[in-house]
Amino acid sequence: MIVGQQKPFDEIWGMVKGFKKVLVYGCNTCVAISHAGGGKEAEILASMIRMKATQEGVDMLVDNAAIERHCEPEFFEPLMEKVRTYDLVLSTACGVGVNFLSDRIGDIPVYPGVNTSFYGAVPKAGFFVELCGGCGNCILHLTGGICPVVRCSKSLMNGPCGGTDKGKCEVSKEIDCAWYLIVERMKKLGKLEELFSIQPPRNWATGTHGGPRRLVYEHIMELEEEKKAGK
Amino acid sequence: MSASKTNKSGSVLIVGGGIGGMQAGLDLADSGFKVHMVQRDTSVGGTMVMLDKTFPTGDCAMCMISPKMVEVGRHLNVNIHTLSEVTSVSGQAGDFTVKIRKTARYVDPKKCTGCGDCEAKCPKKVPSEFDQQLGQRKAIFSLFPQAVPNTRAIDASVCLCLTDPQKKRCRLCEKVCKANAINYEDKDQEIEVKVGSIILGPGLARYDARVRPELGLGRWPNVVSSIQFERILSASGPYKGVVQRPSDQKHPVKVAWIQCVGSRDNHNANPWCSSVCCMYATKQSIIAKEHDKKIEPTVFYMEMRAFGKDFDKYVERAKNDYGVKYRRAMVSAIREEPGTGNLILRTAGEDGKLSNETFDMVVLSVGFEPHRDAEAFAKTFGIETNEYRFAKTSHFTPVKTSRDGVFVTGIYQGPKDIPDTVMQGSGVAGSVMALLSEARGTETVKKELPPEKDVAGEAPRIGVFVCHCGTNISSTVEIDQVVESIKKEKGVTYVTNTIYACAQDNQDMIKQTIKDQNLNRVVIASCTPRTHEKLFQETIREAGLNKYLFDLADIREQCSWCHKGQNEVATKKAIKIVRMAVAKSRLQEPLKSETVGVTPAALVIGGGIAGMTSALSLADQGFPVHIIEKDTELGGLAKNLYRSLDGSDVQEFLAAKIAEVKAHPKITVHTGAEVKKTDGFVGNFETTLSSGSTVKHGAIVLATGGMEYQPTEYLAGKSANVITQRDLEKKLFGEKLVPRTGERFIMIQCVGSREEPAQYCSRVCCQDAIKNAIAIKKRNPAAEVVIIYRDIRTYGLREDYYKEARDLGVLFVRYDVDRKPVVEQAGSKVLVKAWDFMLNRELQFDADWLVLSVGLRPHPSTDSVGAMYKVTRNPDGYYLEAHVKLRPVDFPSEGLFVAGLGHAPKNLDETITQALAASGRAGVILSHEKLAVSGIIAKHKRELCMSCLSCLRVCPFGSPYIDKDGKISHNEVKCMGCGICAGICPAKAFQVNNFRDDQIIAMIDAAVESEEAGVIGS
Amino acid sequence: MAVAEKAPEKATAPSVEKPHETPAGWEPNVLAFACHYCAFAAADLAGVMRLSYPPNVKIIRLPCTGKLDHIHILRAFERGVDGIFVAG
Amino acid sequence: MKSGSNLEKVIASGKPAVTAELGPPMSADPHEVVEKAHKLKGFCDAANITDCQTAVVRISSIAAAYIALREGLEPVMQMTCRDRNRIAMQADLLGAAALGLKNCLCIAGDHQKFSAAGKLKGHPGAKNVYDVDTTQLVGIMKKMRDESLQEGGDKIDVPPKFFIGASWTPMGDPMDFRPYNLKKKVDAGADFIQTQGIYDVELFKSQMEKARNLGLHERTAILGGIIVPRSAMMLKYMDSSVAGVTVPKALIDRMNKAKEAAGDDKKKMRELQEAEGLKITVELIHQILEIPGVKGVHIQAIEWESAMEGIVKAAGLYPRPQV
Repeated sequence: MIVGQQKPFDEIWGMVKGFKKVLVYGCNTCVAISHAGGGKEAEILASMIRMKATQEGVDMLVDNAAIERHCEPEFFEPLMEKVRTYDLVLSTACGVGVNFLSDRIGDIPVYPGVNTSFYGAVPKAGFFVELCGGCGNCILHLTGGICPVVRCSKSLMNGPCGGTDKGKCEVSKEIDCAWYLIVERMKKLGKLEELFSIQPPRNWATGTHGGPRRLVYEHIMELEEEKKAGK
Repeated sequence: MSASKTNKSGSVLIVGGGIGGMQAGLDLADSGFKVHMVQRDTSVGGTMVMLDKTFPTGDCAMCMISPKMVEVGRHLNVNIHTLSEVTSVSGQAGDFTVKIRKTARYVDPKKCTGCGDCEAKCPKKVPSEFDQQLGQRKAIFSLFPQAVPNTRAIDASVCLCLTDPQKKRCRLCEKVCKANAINYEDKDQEIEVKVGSIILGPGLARYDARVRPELGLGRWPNVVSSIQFERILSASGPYKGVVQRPSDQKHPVKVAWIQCVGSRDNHNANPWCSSVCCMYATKQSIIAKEHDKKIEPTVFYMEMRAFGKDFDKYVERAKNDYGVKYRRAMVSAIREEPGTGNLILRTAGEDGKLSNETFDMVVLSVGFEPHRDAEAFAKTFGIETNEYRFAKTSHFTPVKTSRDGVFVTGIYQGPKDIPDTVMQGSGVAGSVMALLSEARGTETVKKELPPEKDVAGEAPRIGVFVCHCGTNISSTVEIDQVVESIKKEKGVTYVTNTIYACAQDNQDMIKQTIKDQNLNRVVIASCTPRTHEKLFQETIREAGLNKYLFDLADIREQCSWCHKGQNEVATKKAIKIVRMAVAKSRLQEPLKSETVGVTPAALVIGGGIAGMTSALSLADQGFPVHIIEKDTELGGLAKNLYRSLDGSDVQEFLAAKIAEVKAHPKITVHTGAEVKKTDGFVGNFETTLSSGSTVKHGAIVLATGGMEYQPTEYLAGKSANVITQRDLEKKLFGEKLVPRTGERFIMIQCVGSREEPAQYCSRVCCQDAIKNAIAIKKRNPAAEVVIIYRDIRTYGLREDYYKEARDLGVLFVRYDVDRKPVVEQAGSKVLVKAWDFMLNRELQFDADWLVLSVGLRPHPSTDSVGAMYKVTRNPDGYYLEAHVKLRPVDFPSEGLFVAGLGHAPKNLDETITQALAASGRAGVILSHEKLAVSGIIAKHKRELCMSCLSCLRVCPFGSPYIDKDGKISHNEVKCMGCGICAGICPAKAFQVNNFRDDQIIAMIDAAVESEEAGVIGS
Repeated sequence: MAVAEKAPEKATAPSVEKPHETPAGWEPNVLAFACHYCAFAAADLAGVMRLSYPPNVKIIRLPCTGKLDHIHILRAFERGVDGIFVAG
Repeated sequence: MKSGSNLEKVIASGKPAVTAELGPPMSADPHEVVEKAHKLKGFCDAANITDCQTAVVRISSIAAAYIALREGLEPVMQMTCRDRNRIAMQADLLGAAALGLKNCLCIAGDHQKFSAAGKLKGHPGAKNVYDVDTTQLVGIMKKMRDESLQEGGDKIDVPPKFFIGASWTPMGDPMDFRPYNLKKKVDAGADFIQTQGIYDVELFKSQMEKARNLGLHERTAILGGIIVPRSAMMLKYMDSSVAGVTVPKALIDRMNKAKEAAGDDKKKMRELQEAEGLKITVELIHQILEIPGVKGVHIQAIEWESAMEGIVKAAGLYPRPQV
């Protein structure tokens, strides 16, 4: 799941204070689950902006709305006309949603209200952890199901660095050393020897280093094309 | 249950309206019995209502007990007889005839609304018994603000009118009472009731410390009793919770508590331990410190008896977090320092050294004793008492008196704390349910209600009734202004005022008005919903309206009473409060109270004494019971027990129990079995056993039991001389060992208790040691017994055996945890070295036997069973009950109950009581054909839900769950309506009925809209 | 080989908004959200004991303060309430 | 000879090797490097030139190494994986070889978070690279040297001839994996190994035994690391806060005793502790060199280069062999 976090309010205020008519636009999927940008948070944020505007003596109309997902056009297209009546859309969707809506609207600014943080799991209520970096080249089968690319602060591929202390990473005592976990897991799996062979330098091109990525399923695309063509 | 022909009465008499009596009363009344509650005072409540906070959680006593009192007061099947005493009892179990004398109250409860106008006007002030003479009350009075019933009573001995032979003086109360409830001609009367069973819970008296003039109570004003100090701490007490000295209202700094005043003392006092003083002194010192950080508490004690669940941790917290000083010293005399009001304490330390210390204030921790006229009381009920005038019970039948059908709860059975009293309350209820099972439902009253009017889709037609409450509201709030203002509110079609909305004639008026005006919502502006909402809800329901189409605007407690003399602003505020209620009312919808059927059968996990006792009680109540026992045979830990402290034969008892269980037609025993899983919810569980078979049942009792700690210290397992108390017990009672002359037994206490990782008292080991020591000494006085202990915790009447052991020549040597005894093997004996604090030197003993008093642990299955039923365990691994004071056998999840050692270490009699209590509580559920689900619950809109699991993770009651389709669903039966789910849900898929967001927001808007009437916020 | 010269410093907490000056004689308009079981009962007790307090406080009863939503607080502030008291 | 460096020759001679450490300044002024080089020259076989240690920006390792070389001190240039991708790494290696550098130590590098320590603002928001890790860098360097091939496979006309080193934290978590961690670096081509600072010699001995059981001591030269202690406080800090370092209580007690002997005299306090620190260092050198499979010591006198002379002489390791 995509985990987001609302931007600091001062930063948001800095973005919106020059506008007269603002729509705080929530997305009811991933960022709602991470309590950052669903309809509920959009409502809260709109209220906070209104109050700030009153305090600062700024004349501003702030509304809020939310849709199921910002990353597919059918969800927001029915509301597009209404959205175009604002001079700013403050999207609390993830970065995907901000980009996508921005591309579609074109002539009205779409600003982010949320920092898109990571792909994470929710081990318990209110606690989100990053477990995957979307590198496009998965090696979890080699590392006991623990990703060294994002869970090791240095993305090391051949074992821990010298910074491991009592199973924790040198970056913070709150962070588990991924390689400590990997070694312990591989021991449990009886596959420790698999870690003894050297992993060669990785091909990072499958990740963001290879330029913007896209995924194409032609057989599915064709169906929509056919429908449009009236076939 | 269907009522069958029986000659047993379905009514029960409960003598005493304290917390034990109330618990028994509610359990019984909720499960089909009519209850007569006889209470000596003008209100129910007993001792607990006088307390400020309770240990070890620091919960407010009144906050906990007040809802219970309201429930008892309102219960259709509880008949409270206050100012009453039983004068005679005849008949036998199932069919008693009881005569009750009711003292004149001089206030007609049918007319009195409890408004209190009379009390305010009454000119006669006398010292308040409730505030322990530290404050004053009037001649017409209510015992305390939350009294139930809230009918005032006149104290004839001081009333100016009633003490005047012509009854001509004063009569102010009569003049001021708009309800005409005062009746100076009221007479005592006698009534007769027929009941099937009698429960005695007359409560306690406190030791009168004035008997010991050297302690200065009554002589030095700054020496107070512990119950006086409770009132001092109480926010509703004489000093409004400010800790101050009675002599000069100065804030004391050094405060001393003196323990065992009137307890554990054969001279001018009581020989028993009062069980609670160590803990309440600890609580009082903590709370005093919380009230005033400058206070430096010191507790003078001889033995710290923190034997209950989490008590030791509480004492540690007092020491470490609050800086309470505990000094093992005897206080021999207290005198006042001339001129300062300070007190000089003469103390003797453990080593006998005398010293003086000055304190600003002294609290005497006075002990408990049976009620003053306990002897006459016992005669009236025809029951035997023990030598100390407590009701006589046995170890194996702890709530039964000597007379069949007459049961006992609370301190009349022996000193105990609140949860033990509550447990006994439910325990006697369970016993009575078993005794009178066939009469269940024969005498209870049920209200017949007209069909509900369908108001769906109608525009709101709100009727508002503004109450004067005599002059309580109207002297501060201009009622007419409120009425005029509210008339302009949208949706309001009718507004009127009423002198007492709650008076019977006005209730009828309200019902008539609903019909005449075709109202579909009602708002009453009067007093607090906490006491009156249910009453008014019933009123509108009787008029055919759904009871949730009602709201109460509290303009008395939260307006007129706290803004006296500010009529203008108070009136404005009252208008706002009513508008807020109207705003909410507009959005009210009729709510359905769903019901679910109940499978009248129980599952008991664990076949020890706790499980078997529970099962038998439930089976005797008429419910099929399944006992699930892991082991191949029943019996549990009791299989290793031979004698109880009072010498009763445990093996004989156990054998009888097992035989009884096996022979009972309603009980199915599954030995060598475990629970694989349980689905469902209260009233409707289905459990799959390890054998694969399934059982349907409505309640579950977790009686998974405990284990003994396996010692490794003190040469355990390494030396043949080292055994446990259990081994010794077997030698003494199983193998009939007669000790040799000079044979030396050394016992070490607290092995595996009160130390990390088991930082708690195992409660039973002191008694085990003393039991075995007495047996040794009785069989051969020339054998030697030394008990090396930290604190001897023979609480309650068990103290007798401690004394007996000392009299028999058992030597007691105290040790400190950082100076533990040291044990070495010395040939065929072991050498034990221990530090003697009295002599201040090391003692050495060579022992033939070193007997370790090992502690208790929860059974390992506690964890897995706990996890399976999602019930919390405390850090020591014991099940955590729903509330440590008032729900000691319940779990937060309904339909689950706990009994025995899985809950905490306890003695056999306490286990039996708790097992009976669990069956009493379970019986309440199983006796219903259907369970009603409250209308105030969270509603889940599945189409909005993203199944993010936030609700599932935060709900304290386990009502959201992952459904078969893998998405969240909500079980409304489990929902208690707290709304935490609604607060956390990111999709706003939850709304709590009658507390919906739109309703709260409407109230917010109404609260802030402009002052001009009729202007609704944008 | 990491030998940091000194343990890293702790992150500092974000600054809190400065309190506004209040004119003399100004009385705030306060809204209280109270749990039915405790704080609402306490408010009742204050009345029973005739404790006097300023009348500019109104109470909204909740089944539990866990029910309180951010938006309730914000709504009240937006509507001009000066202070909110949540007790439970 | 793989590189013909002095360090390689001393190791080949079988005599215990001594390496030291030189931290470049946060300044473009070369003089500090020159001064430090003179303090170390003659008292070690080669000196490590740290590569932006603790992620603090300093004169680059290659440049400082070149300055040291000019002053007659053989450098071991260090290269972290933190700051360069494989393109920059290989380019720098070609350049360094062209400048005459012959030793290179590969390390992961401290996380950029460490750069903001004490009074330094550092660059905690920097992007780290970690295109390749230590083991992979060792492999790349070996491939360049022995196969005249770049990592991607392109040919190198004149390959860089480095004596390849790698770091090892023998006592870091997970401890049982550390010998295999070393094995991977050796398999990748590490000619010599410098370890994290050792105070707990017994623990190091047991880790060395495991390394010997894998035959690693015969395939690479292990130099035991020693961080010269200067005060009791430093030892306590290293024990509690530096990963992979444990300091036996006895050593801390010794240092405390030295400190207490000075009474309240601050100057004396420092002198007595430093003297004790030097004594401890010499003892450690002897104990570590006795361990089978250890080929030398790597002495880090952090910001205290002048101490090297005394240490090496007191340890009986002076003069350094001419090979």
